[in-house]
Amino acid sequence: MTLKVKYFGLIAELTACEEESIEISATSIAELIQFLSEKYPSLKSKDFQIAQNREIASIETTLTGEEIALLPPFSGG
Amino acid sequence: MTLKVKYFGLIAELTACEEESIEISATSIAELIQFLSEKYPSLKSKDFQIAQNREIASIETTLTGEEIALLPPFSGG
Amino acid sequence: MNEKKIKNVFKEGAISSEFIGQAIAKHQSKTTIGAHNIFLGQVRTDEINGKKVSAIMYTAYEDMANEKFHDIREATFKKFNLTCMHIYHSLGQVNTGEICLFVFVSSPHRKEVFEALEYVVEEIKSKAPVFGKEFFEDDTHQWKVNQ
Amino acid sequence: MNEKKIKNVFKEGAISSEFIGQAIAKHQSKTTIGAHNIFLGQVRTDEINGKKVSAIMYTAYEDMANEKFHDIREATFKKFNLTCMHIYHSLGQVNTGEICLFVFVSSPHRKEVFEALEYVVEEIKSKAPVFGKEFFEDDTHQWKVNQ
Repeated sequence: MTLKVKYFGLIAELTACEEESIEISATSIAELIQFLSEKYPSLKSKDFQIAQNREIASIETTLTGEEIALLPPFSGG
Repeated sequence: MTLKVKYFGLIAELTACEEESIEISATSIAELIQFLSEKYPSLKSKDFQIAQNREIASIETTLTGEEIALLPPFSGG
Repeated sequence: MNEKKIKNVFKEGAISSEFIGQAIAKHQSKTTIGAHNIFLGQVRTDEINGKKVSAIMYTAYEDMANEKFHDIREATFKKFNLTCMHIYHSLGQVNTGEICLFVFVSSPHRKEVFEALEYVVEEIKSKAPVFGKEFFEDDTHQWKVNQ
Repeated sequence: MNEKKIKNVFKEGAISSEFIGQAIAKHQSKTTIGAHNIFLGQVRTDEINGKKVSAIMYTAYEDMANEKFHDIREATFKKFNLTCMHIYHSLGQVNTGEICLFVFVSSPHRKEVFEALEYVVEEIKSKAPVFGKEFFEDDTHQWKVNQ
């Protein structure tokens, strides 16, 4: 499966990238995070949420979507 | 005692007067209201508070001040 | 009564949107502020017994009202951590759609402004001797009573 | 997701006091309104480890944020009797003293606007994927976290 993965804020700073395509055989968000943590080891110590197709998703969620985002704590307003 | 009595809003409409001097021997606000209700009979059916020297005063309050006001329900804002 | 100078909160006629914009602009040099909360009272076209309100004519026991506004201000500064507070109320005629009350509170943090603003507005409604005469389109009137 | 058109709440740079004044003016033709409540978020000169914040640079997951703002708007209209609601959030650089968030709710009655405004602001803070990078006077930075 090919995923579009977006990074924001502090996370985009760590990955030095705002968006990339990832080809992966993972089926859950947990597996995707595992994969990304290997690619970007500094992710491990960071606090973030995952959105799949623009909705916050828990770690057990099955990967279905084309758009994944790694979101650090929100600080709007 | 000479009192300056002020009327506001609906009450000023009833008394057809915004301010008058009243010479009175009354010692409490209750007695003053009694006096004013005789002078302006339509006052009896109306809802109002009394302020003495710009502070809301209960009916038992002793008349001390030079400035009395009859205040209908507030409708600011 | 407090010894601080008592301000006059009353303005003749409606409070303009430009005045409100300028009041906001003046606070941009106060950089300890993180949150502003503004309440605006606007004259509503109420319909009463089939007749529509076209304007409210405000009168007030001005000396007492300014003292009460002053007391409300002092009490609010004691209760809440505010950087500043401004209150303006109209006197005279305010047409429907126009603004008759402008309350503006500012604080480093948002929680304070929400609580403080509601407190101030409720205090004004219940304690300030201000009287609104509602005019209908046919030139009859009635005296407004706050809910 | 709702079928109504999703608005873009983001504005490039600070929100000006003139813009806010004009937004207020536009509501003076809506004469069923009796109460407006406005929240403004202003960038504060926070001092962190002896260094002062000079500006915040906002970025957002714009598509998701606009969907969330839309959902917040819909939920708020369901919960409260509002006549209208407007939300604007800055993107890009906002200097200290400038305004980065403008939330504006209007209703026939005041009780509704107080509750609705606080609800909307808290929802925005917790649900909108917006990220603030705080710049210090020495050009270093840190990522802001909402309290």
